[in-house]
This record gives sequence, structure tokens and C-alpha cells, in this order.
Amino acid sequence: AGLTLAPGFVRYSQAQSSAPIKIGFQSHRTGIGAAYGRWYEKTSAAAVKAINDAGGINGRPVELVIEDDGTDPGRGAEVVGKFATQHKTDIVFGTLFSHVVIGSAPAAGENKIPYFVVSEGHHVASTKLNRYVFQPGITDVKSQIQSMAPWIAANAGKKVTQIFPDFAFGYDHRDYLPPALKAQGAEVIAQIAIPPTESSFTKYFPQIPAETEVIYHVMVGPAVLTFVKELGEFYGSNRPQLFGFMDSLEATDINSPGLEFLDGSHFWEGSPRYAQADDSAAQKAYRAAVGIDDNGAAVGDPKDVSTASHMFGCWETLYVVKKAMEDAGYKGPEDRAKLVEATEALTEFAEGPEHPQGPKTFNGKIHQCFGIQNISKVEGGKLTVVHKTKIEDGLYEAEGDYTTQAL
Amino acid sequence: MMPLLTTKNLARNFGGLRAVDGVDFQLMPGEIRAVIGPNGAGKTTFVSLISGRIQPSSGMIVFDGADITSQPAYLRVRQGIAYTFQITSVFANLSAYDNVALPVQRTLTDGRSKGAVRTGVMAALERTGLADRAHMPAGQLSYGHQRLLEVAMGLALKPRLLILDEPTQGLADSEIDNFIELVREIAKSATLLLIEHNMPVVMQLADRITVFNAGRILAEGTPEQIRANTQVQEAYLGTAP
Amino acid sequence: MHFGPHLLLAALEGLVTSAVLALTALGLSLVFGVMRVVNVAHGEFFMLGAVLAWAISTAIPGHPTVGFLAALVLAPLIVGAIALLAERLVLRRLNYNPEATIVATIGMLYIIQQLALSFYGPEARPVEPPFSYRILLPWFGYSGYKLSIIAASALLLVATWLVLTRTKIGLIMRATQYDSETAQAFGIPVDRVYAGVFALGAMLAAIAAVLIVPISQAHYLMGQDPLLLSFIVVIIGGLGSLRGTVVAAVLIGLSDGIISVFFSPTLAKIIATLLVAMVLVFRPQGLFGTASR
Amino acid sequence: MTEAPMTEALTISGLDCFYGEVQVLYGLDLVLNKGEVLCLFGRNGAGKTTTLKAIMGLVPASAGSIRLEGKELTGLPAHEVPKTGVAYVPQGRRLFAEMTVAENIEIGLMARGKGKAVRENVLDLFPLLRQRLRQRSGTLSGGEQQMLAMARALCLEPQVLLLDEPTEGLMPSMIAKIRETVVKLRELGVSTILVEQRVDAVLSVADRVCFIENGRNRETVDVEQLRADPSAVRRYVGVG
Amino acid sequence: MSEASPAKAYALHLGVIALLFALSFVLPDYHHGLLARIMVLAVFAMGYNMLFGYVGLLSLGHAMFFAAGLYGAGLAVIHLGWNVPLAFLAGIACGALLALVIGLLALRTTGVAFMIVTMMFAQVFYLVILYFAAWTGGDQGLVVPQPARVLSFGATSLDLTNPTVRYMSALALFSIVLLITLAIVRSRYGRVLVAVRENEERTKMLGYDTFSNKLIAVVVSGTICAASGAAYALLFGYVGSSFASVQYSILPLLWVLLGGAATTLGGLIGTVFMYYVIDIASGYTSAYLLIVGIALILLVLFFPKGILGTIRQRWLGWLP
Ligand SMILES: Nc1ncnc2c1ncn2[C@@H]1O[C@H](COP(=O)(O)OP(=O)(O)OP(=O)(O)O)[C@@H](O)[C@H]1O
Ligand SMILES: Nc1ncnc2c1ncn2[C@@H]1O[C@H](COP(=O)(O)OP(=O)(O)OP(=O)(O)O)[C@@H](O)[C@H]1O
Ligand SMILES: [Mg+2]
Ligand SMILES: [Mg+2]
Repeated sequence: AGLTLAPGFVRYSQAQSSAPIKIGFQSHRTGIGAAYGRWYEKTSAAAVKAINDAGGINGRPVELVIEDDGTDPGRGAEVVGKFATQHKTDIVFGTLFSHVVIGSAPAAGENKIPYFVVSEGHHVASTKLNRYVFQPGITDVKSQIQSMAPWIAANAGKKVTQIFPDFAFGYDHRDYLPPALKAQGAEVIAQIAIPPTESSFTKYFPQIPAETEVIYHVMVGPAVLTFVKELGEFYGSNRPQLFGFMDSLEATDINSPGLEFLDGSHFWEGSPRYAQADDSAAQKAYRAAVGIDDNGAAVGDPKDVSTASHMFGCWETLYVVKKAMEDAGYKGPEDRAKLVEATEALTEFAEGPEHPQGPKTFNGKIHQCFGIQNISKVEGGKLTVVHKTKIEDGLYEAEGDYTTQAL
Repeated sequence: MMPLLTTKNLARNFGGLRAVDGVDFQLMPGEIRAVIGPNGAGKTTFVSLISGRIQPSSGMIVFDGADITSQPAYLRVRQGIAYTFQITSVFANLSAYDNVALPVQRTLTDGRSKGAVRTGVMAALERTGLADRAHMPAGQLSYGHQRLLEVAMGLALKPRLLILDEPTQGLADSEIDNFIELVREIAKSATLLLIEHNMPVVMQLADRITVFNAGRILAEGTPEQIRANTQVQEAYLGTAP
Repeated sequence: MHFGPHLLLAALEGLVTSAVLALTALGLSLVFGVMRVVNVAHGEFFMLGAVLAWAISTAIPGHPTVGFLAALVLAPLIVGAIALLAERLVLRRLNYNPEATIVATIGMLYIIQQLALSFYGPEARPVEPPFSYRILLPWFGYSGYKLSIIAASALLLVATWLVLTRTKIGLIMRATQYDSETAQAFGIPVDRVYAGVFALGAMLAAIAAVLIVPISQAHYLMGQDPLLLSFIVVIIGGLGSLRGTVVAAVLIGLSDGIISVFFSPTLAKIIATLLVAMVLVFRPQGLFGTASR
Repeated sequence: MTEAPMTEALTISGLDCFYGEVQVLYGLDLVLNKGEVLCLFGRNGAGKTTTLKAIMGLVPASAGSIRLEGKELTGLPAHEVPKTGVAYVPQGRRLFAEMTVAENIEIGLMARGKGKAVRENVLDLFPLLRQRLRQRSGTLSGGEQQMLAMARALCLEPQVLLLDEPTEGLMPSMIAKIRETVVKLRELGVSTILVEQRVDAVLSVADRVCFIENGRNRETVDVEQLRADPSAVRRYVGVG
Repeated sequence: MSEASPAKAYALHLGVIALLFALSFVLPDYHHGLLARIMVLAVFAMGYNMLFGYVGLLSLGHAMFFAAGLYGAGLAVIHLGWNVPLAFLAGIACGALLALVIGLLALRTTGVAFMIVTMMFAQVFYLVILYFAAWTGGDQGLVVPQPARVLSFGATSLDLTNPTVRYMSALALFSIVLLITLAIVRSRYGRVLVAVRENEERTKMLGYDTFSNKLIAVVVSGTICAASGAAYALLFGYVGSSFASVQYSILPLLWVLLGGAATTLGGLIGTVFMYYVIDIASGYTSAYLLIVGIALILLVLFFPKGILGTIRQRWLGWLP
């Protein structure tokens, strides 16, 4: 590690080189993921600044090189190639949308460049990708769902109707929720898949069985507001319990017209959007560094709402990269294999400034981390955390082992 | 002798209008037949039925002994019925050469020889006097030359029956003389069905003349007979002889 | 829910979709019909209408109705002006060559999208409806505003129809459409007709967008679906037939919703798309088109 | 025709025209006197149609001038030209094919804001059209189309009429009719430029004949002169 | 088109191929990799051009043929464990078959109706991919495992994930398709295709069965696009539904229009142009779509018929 002389005064150790460590940031600047992309960039910039202010990695400063992938898997693969062969970055980082991750993974594997994604999809942990792909900063969807089930069954109701998008992200919910609920003595009584191109939803609501006690909804894309509003128009005040995934309303003001209907409903949150009474010092510092206010909006622009539930993963992933590089004594691209192994060797991340969302465990075989999840209630135009899950709630049997693959 | 072309009770309606109304028509091999008649009498419609551009409402068409009523147009062309359009219809963006090469290569069976295409094309262009414009895009030819190109394309198909729909339209008088020569020469190897309003041309060329009126055949006969027919004078020729 | 009410709901939803689609498609139909250019940026004019509606309605304080009405007037005007500018600066110089305009309008699409992204942002933002009256039916509740969209669209369609059939404007447009050179020889200022039609087409798309934002949201990528659906509607209806455009919009709006009552949604979309495609396969001129292109 | 000084209806001087890179008219000079029928005569491709299009502003003049009673037409946008009283019957008819006969006539009337009376007059000239007012003009027979093209132009009540081979494709009785119309219009004071290919037509209606060759005005002669010696025509158009 | 200067044309094309071959040895890694991808996609553009440029049929559904090749090859490897050559053939066969069916239906229409019908069929194809997510991986797509992407002939084997092998495979495919295109275009069949484009009615009246000719063209075009898709799956290891979306139908149209419709090399030029404009512009600003849009408009203002199309029109009339 570098020698930090005093706070605020930084010197990079002259070990070999003070050339920056280059991190290729594959960003969704355009395309459907742009709202996330912007906040991922903000968060990552804040993390890099924090890391550099504290002496960088192995005494070298960190530099982000950003390329837009257009939220398109084809372009994503090209961008990974560009990082590896033109920018010659040390790693690639930052991707959210799962089709981009899957489309880019072969390029990462062929270029033998470690690829740290912040996508929450189950694809990394499924071990269908390759040894160079990691997800150490955010819990995957399968685990998230599994850890929601006990609370839903105990507090919301036993008869659950699921509404989810008719594509891969939704399928995780479709496939993993029913067994998880069953284990808790509740059941899924209907599953309503909605095509990704849909922009209005009312016509699907009659399919919700009358005996439904809980509507479990997860939608993504720009039409989610419509979804909630139309649900409101459909049910009025006389509605079942609602449990949703925050993915639906990331970057959207919970006080938008038409969302009054959500009052009293519950949401999964990765990292809470609103500042909570019991926030740790690390959480507070993280929010200040990224520049979001107590309502989770950009400081100075209350209309610019962040993607708080996910973007913390960028911050944490960068700290994992730092840790792994330091463990590996990483010097340059020739050490990429060592970096992979060092990352795989990680097991535990303690809560703190580097992991403000909470403690995590990491499974090196499946390249996936597992953390705590939050369940928040919408009250008075705010989201208040009412329950935090345990890491164990979300653990499952590993489906494979990346470490057996050649490097 | 067996007629080359026979139509039996051929008819075509457009909505309520009977554009061609039960026409029985016979054409002998080797003759030059002119079809005249007032504007809107149904001449173009009639030959369109023969060439297969439009389908008849009823009736039958027999070509060279075979019933072709329900054959698609391209098969009729392959059997030797060629049609030149009344409203010019050439490939405007292709060179005159390519325009003629298309029908020429259609008729060549050996498939290979590029030379054969070239000779065939140039022969057809030569005969219509367009040889020195072979490389001009057809769309840039003047209207009259486009008409000649139409004829060249028809020629190049080596048809047994060549249908010319008002071929002298837009031709200068000076070119018409050459044109008459050309038609006479074509007639040596093909049967001709010629729609014309230019009476001097008709009178000079036709062996026989069929007069259409209101979708029906009004009269048929030699040029002299037709010229003398008072009905025809009334319906068509007007005061002018 | 019982079958009857379910169908009723699907039909209502379908009609709302149809209403907005008919307006958007009408704009495209004018541009495509008269100028013979495939305007790939048509959907972006739609998007711009929605984005401007958000900007205008949030800039104007007070009751949401005021902001909405202002948007309904201003957004189409601004979009029309932008379209006019694009026509003058680009399309005219290309002589409306069909192929070159495809490239140019793809270029416009990129530019408009990027400007929206840079200045408006990637988020989906809602606009408050001018009134929010929930109509209570025995089986479910339904938004009164949605019903008013159907009415507004019908009104606009009738107005356009009157202009096209009862005034000389319609005749002038059609003459330009069939033979612009000869039209000039009869005193028709083809340039101005083109510019006007292009602007009008964009404005119709913008109006449709302003009507729909209160129930969906403004988003910088919202233009693609209306573009594709409009093209489908215009061609299925039969080019140049206003009646066809409306019928096709209703057909497409309804079929989607109603088929989804019987099948799983994605399968329903597959079946609906295939059915509509088959209409064209067996009636290439569209439902109300005259034979030959 | 005497040589009495007539005012000029249309004057073309030194006109150059190009299609893209290709020059078609080379310094063409032409004068149309008031109330006369001037016939343009020349081989296919000589540039007759181009001359008429240039007058209508449909082909830009790259040099030279075109004046209508002294008023400059060059540079005027094409759609302004008909408003000055010049009407055009294009070669190949160029009807608005998808529109009905009535609508085609309506377009003609609109150009100079003429009303019902003009329409009736025009339809009286072509009674055949009256029966077909509702038919799509594209489905008219060739001859019917030509009549409609004439009728549409006459709806402008023009002072100068440009006719590009108006008898093309017409039956003899109809040709006679068109010629009568041309003569009648002359009596009404309309000046006409008539592009023709038929010598007999030229001789029967023209006052003067202008021989165009390769985009140049080779000679303009009084028709009397040709009547006296029809073979002169061949000389002028350069046919051996 | 005409008989003139065949030698010049062949020399030019062989020259282009030789240049691409030589570039393989001098290009920096990044551009080397990018060019490999561009060549594969240029094949897509060339297949599209076959139908759009030469026959004048504007399809907005060619993504389905590309995707048919992509999935045909990719799924054959992933689910059936087929080897690379077999999978490649499977992809091509899927595309050809699909093109035949689509051609039989869509060719009943012409003009804009054809454009819309093909777009809708492609949309159906796209939705079908999503619907059968269990096999296709839905919108996320699937990875073609790296170990399967090896071409083995007895003892020797070629690893398609190796940059040089990949580049040369792409070049080989590109060259073959380019020369096939050139041969078709210069043949009598090519002349008939152009005639159909220019005036179908007239072509019929010259004795040509235009429907069959068009159908053959659709199949040839679809097969070439499928070859591109199959190569993409095998060379780059990913199959995904976004390649079947309408954007990927518009892209080849854009590439062809930029390069010049009905020019044999237009597909390549257009693809290169578009790729590098995006690549370079995104290096300067995050608002690069603005620059791309302006570049497209400027290009088309100065080269209204595409780059090669305009060059041919103004200067080099002999360009095929
Ligand atoms: N597609 C159509 N729809 C309706 N009417 C048509 C159609 N085609 C032709 N007609 C009508 O049928 C009649 C015959 O037309 P046709 O073109 O055969 O006449 P023609 O004898 O060739 O006349 P011309 O000598 O003027 O060319 C005309 O009255 C015409 O208006
Ligand atoms: N659109 C065009 N592009 C290029 N050249 C053209 C175009 N139109 C006509 N030309 C050329 O201009 C010349 C004059 O054509 P124009 O049509 O004026 O002749 P014309 O005297 O009217 O002949 P015709 O008696 O055959 O109608 C011809 O050589 C023709 O090839
Ligand atoms: Mg006729
Ligand atoms: Mg002419």
C-alpha cells in the first residue's frame, strides 16, 4: 500500500510507476439505459475521487476512461474491445443492462480483461459467462427475490399476483419467487408477463384474480409511471397490498403526479433513496460524496432523482477492485490473471466507507456478492426503511464454478 | 390457312363501362393489320388483353392454335407476342443499349456468348436509327427517340406477333418515312398488329384494317373498303378524308 | 373479472391507442403521400411534442389545466417551426430525393434525440392531466381524461378531413402529390406546399404527443413505436385515404388489446402483428387504397 | 399576314439551357407576336419541349432572357409564370392521373382564379369530357386525356398558350377539332406557340414557322412561303 | 452495368481485397479488431444492397435474415453442439429458408407495402425470439462458448477467437460475397434485376417472369445476410435479440445509402464511414449523436447518391 502521510496530503509511492491505473467505464450514455448511466458515472467519479484522495491504488492514481455503449450488446462488445486494445485500460467496469453484459462478456474473455459489472442480473452467478466477469458490488436478483419472500409472506399477504416484464429480467422474478414464497407458506396465484414494448397496461389488469392479497410488481423502462398510474385508476382506494421493486421507479420522483396511489405500499431497495434516521456515518459520507440530498435527488436540483438503489454498486465495486489489485500486487495488464485470482479469493466485505450499503459476503466460485436488502414503505411522499434482511436470507446453492476455467 | 390469333367474344368491363364488348377477331400469319377507331374506342384495351397486361372479363384468346386466355403476360411474350406501349415505357435510367439488351438476351438460348447480345442489340438499334445514342440513358432521349427505342425493344424480341400501339405518335414527319420502311421490313418476319391514328401511315402499310367503335368492331376490310365506308367516316374520320 | 367487462376495458384501451395513433399516422400520411419522402424523424417530432409539453407545463405555474392548454397550443407550433426549418435547410436542398431523405431524416433523428437527451435528460417525466376525473364503472374505474383524448382526436380528424375534402388546400396537395412539375405550371407553389405539409405533419404528431403525455410520460426514446406503428397504419389503411388511416388505426389499436385478452401478451403481439401483415399480403393496396401503388 | 408592325407577346433572346451538364439550348432567339400562331418545328430532340419548359420556368435559363410583353419572366418562380397569363399543355399530357376529370379542370381554374363561366365555356369545347367528369383521368383513353390537357390549360383564359404536340394520339376528327380550337383562340387574341411534327398541321394553322435545330433557331419563316413550296420544309429541318 | 471495362472493375475489387489483406499486418490492434467486425457487417450491407440497390425493393426487415443466420449458427452450437462449419451452414440454411417463405408472401406487395410487410414479419421474428426465451435467451441473448468456436481440420485447428484468424475469416467471407455480388451484377441476371427495379411492368412485357426473379433475389439477399449473421455469432460469440430489432433493419439501409445504393463496394464504404464517425465523434463529446446526425446530413447534401453512387455519377461511370 502507498504511504499516506496525513489526511488531505497525498503522495503516490514511487514504487514503479505513477502512471494511472486506467479503468474502462462502459457507460449507458444513450439508449434505454441512459438514466442509469448518468448516475453510474456520477457515483463512479465520486468513488474514484475518494480513492485518489486517499492515495489511489497501489500508490497509483485511478483514471476512468468512459465510452458509450448505447445500451446495445453489439456496441458493448466493441467498446470492451476498444478498452482492451486501444485505450489499453487495466479493466472494464460499470455495465448495468444484462443484455449488454452478456453481449460483452465474450469480448472480455477473449481479450482476457477483467470485466466488473454492476448489473444485479443473475447471469454472472449462473456461471454461464466466463472467468473474467465479476459482480462483487451488488447482490444478484435471484438472491434479492429470495430474501424478500419471508417478509412478504409474514406481513403483506399469502396470495400473491406477480406482474413483471416479459423478458429476462422479469423471468428471474417469475422463476425464483414462487418457490421462495412456497417455502414461507404463501403462494403465487397468477403471473402476468407484460411485453417490453408495451406502453399502456390497463388491459392486463383484469387478469389479476379477485382474491389477490398482494400485487408483486416489477417493471423497468420509461413506461413504469404509466403502470402505477393506471393501476391506481383501475383500483382506486380499494386495492390489494402492493409490493414492488425499486427498479420500477429509479430516477423517478415518488411525488410525481399520479403516484399518490403508492402511498402505504412497500418497495425493495438496494440502498435506501431517502436518508434514514439510523444512517451510518459511512452512508452519510457516501451520499455527500456522490452529491445526493436527503431525498435522494441531486444536490441543488430536486427534480433530478438518482438511481440510489443500484448505483452504490459502482462505488463498492471500485473499492473491491482496489482491494483485489492491492492483494494481487497489480502492476499492469500482465497481472490481469493475478487480479482475477485475487478477486476470486475475496470472501467478506465489511460495512464501512468502502461498503456503505452494508456488509457483504463474496463467493469467488460464482463471482457474485451477497448483501443485505431493504424493504421500505411509502409514507408521506418518502420511503422509510421498515425491514432489513439478513445476508443468509439470500444465499443459495452455487450453480457452477468459474475457478475451474482456464485463465 | 390457320389464323395466328383468334379472339372469341372477348370482353372487358371497367366498372359499368364495356371497354371491349364481345369482340371476335382473326389475324392471319404474315399480315399487317391496322386497328383504327375513335379515341376511347377500346383499341388499347383490346391489345392489352391479347398481350396479357390485363385480364378479360369474358371470352377467349387463341394464339397459334393454343388457348392462352389465362396465361400470364411473360409467357405470352415468350411464345412470340410482343407489345410496345402507347404511353412510352422505357427503362429511363438504363442506357439505350441496356434497354435493348434485355429483350435480346431473353431470346438468346445459348446463354453464354456476350458477342451475340452485342450484335443483336446493335442490329436493333441500327434498324431504328438509334445506334449512335446507344450509351445515352433512355430517359434523356427525346420523346421521339424513346418511341423508336420502344420499337427497337419490340423488334429485339424477334416476335411472331408484334403489337404496335400508336408507334408514330410524336415522330416527326421526316422520321415517319423511315419508320414505314422499318415496319415493312419487320413484316417480312412477323405478323403486325398496328394501332394508328395517322391515316396516311395506315393507308400505306395495312393489308387490312379493323375499325373499332365503342368496344365493338364496326368494320373490317381493305384500306379502300374502309376509306369508302360511310359509317367509318362518320364515327372516326370526320370531315377530313 | 368477467369476460364482458374485460373486453370492454380492452376495447376502451384500444380506442385510446387508436385515437393517438390516428393523429400521428395522419401526419405521416400527409408527408409521405404528398412529398413521397419516408420521414424517419416523424417519431422524433412526436417525442419533441411530449418533451415540450413537459417543459411548458412545468414552466407555467398554477392549475395544471393552464399549463396543459398552453402546451397543447405552443408545443405543436414550436415543433412545426422546427420541421419547417429542417425542410428549408435540408430536405429542399436534397430535392426530396427519396433515398437521400431517408439518410437525412435519420440524421435528424439522431440530432433531435441527442438534443433531447442533453437538454431534457434520460428520465421519463410525467405531465399532469388537465383534469383527473375517474369514471366509476360497475366493474372497474376508468380515467375520464383518456375518454377525452378519444373525443379530441376525433374532432381533429374531422377538421382535417374537412380541410382536405372541402377546401382547395386538399386539391392543391393532391395535385402536388401526383405531378409536382405540372402542378407548378398551374400556379401551385410546390415549394410552399411541401414546406407546409412537412410542418403540418410534424404538428399533428406533436398534438398527438401532447394529448398522450398526461397518461404516459415524456421520454427521449418514445418516438420509435409511434413511428413504426404510424407507417403500418398509413400503409394498411391505404395511402392517401384518410378513412383508411382511421380504420387501420382503430384496427391496430383494438386488435392488440383484444387479442391479448385471449393469449399471453407476447404471443398476442405475435398473432396481432402477423394478422395485420397478412392484410397487406392479401390486399397490397391496403384496406381503402386504390389499385396499383 | 402582312408585315404591319405587331407588338410582341413573348420575346426570347439568347436563351441557354442545360440538363445537368448537358447543354440543350444554345442562344435561342424567338419572337411570338400578339395574336399569332407560331409553330416550332424540328426533329426529335431538337429542343422544342425544352424551349416551352424554359418559358414556364420549369427548366432554369442559365443565360438569356424571356419577356412577356416586355416583362421579364426569367428568374420568376415557376408557379408565378401561369399567373402572368401563360398556359401550358405539356407533351405526353401530364394529367393528375389519380384525380377525376372535374378535379383536373378545377386545378386549371384555380391557377388564375377563374369561375364557373369559364368552366362551362371550356366544357362546351370538349363535350366528351362533360360525360366523364367523375372518371379518374388516368383511365381515360389517350385521346380523351389530350383533350383534358387542353381543357385544363384553357381554364386559365391565357393570353399566351404553349401547346406541345397537342394532336399527338388523336383521331383525325379530333385533330381537326383541336386545330379549329387553335384558330378560334387566335381570333380571340390568344397568342400560341405550337409544337408540331406534322407538316400538314403546320401549314393549316400556323402564321409563322420557326425551325429549331440542335437547340438553335435556324430560321423563322412566314407560312405563306412554305405553302408555296412545301418541300422547303425538308430543307429547313435538314433532311436530305 | 454495360459491357465496358470489366478488367478495370475486377482489378478494383481485387485491389480492395488485397488492401484489406495488407491492412491486417499494419493496423493497430483496435482497428484490426474493428475492421474485422466491419467486414462481417459489410456483408450484411452487401446482402441488403442486392435487394434494395439492384432490385429496388426497400425492405425494413432484413434484421430477421441476419438474425436467422445468427441464431441458426449460434443455437446449433449451443444446443446441438455442432461444429463451426456445420453451424455456419445451418445459419445460412435458416436464412435461405426464411427468405424463401418471406419472399413468397411479401412479394405479393410492392413499394411501400413491401417495406411495411417485411418490417412486420421481422417484428414477428423478433417477438418469436423473445417468446421462446427458454431456447434463445430472450432479450439477454446467449454466449457461444469460447471452446466451441474452434475450427478443426484433423490435426490443425483454427481458433476463431484469435484476432488474426478472426480477421482472415471475416476477410474471406467478405471477399467471396464481394466477388459473388460483382459476378451477379455484371451478369445478365443482374441486368434483369435492374430492369425490374426500373420498370417492372415493362420487364414483364419483355417476357421475364419478374416474380421468380424477385424471389430469387430475396433468397440470395437473405442468404448473404444470414451468412453475415452466422459469421457474427461464430466470430464474436454472442447471439441476442437486439440484432433482430428494427434498428438492425435500418442500419444496413443506412450503410448502403451512405456508401451508394447499387454499387458493389458501397456496403463496405458505408459501414466503415458510419463506424468511424461514431467511433471518432464519441471520443470527443458525449453528445456525439449530434455530430453523427450532422455528419449524415452533410454527407447526403454533398453526396446525394451516397459516396460511391455520387462518385460514379460524377466521375467514374464505369464503377459497378
Ligand atoms: N383502367 C380503366 N378504368 C376505367 N376505364 C378505363 C380503364 N382503361 C380504359 N378505360 C376506358 O376504356 C375506354 C377504352 O380505352 P382505350 O384506352 O382502350 O381506348 P383507345 O381505343 O386505345 O383510345 P385512344 O385511341 O385514345 O388511345 C376508354 O373510355 C377509357 O376511358
Ligand atoms: N431530363 C433530361 N435530362 C437530360 N437530357 C434531356 C432531358 N430531357 C431532354 N433531354 C435532351 O434534351 C434534348 C432536347 O429535348 P427536347 O425534349 O426538348 O426535344 P424535342 O425537340 O421536344 O423532341 P421531341 O420532338 O422528340 O419531343 C434532347 O437531346 C434530349 O436528349
Ligand atoms: Mg389507345
Ligand atoms: Mg418534345
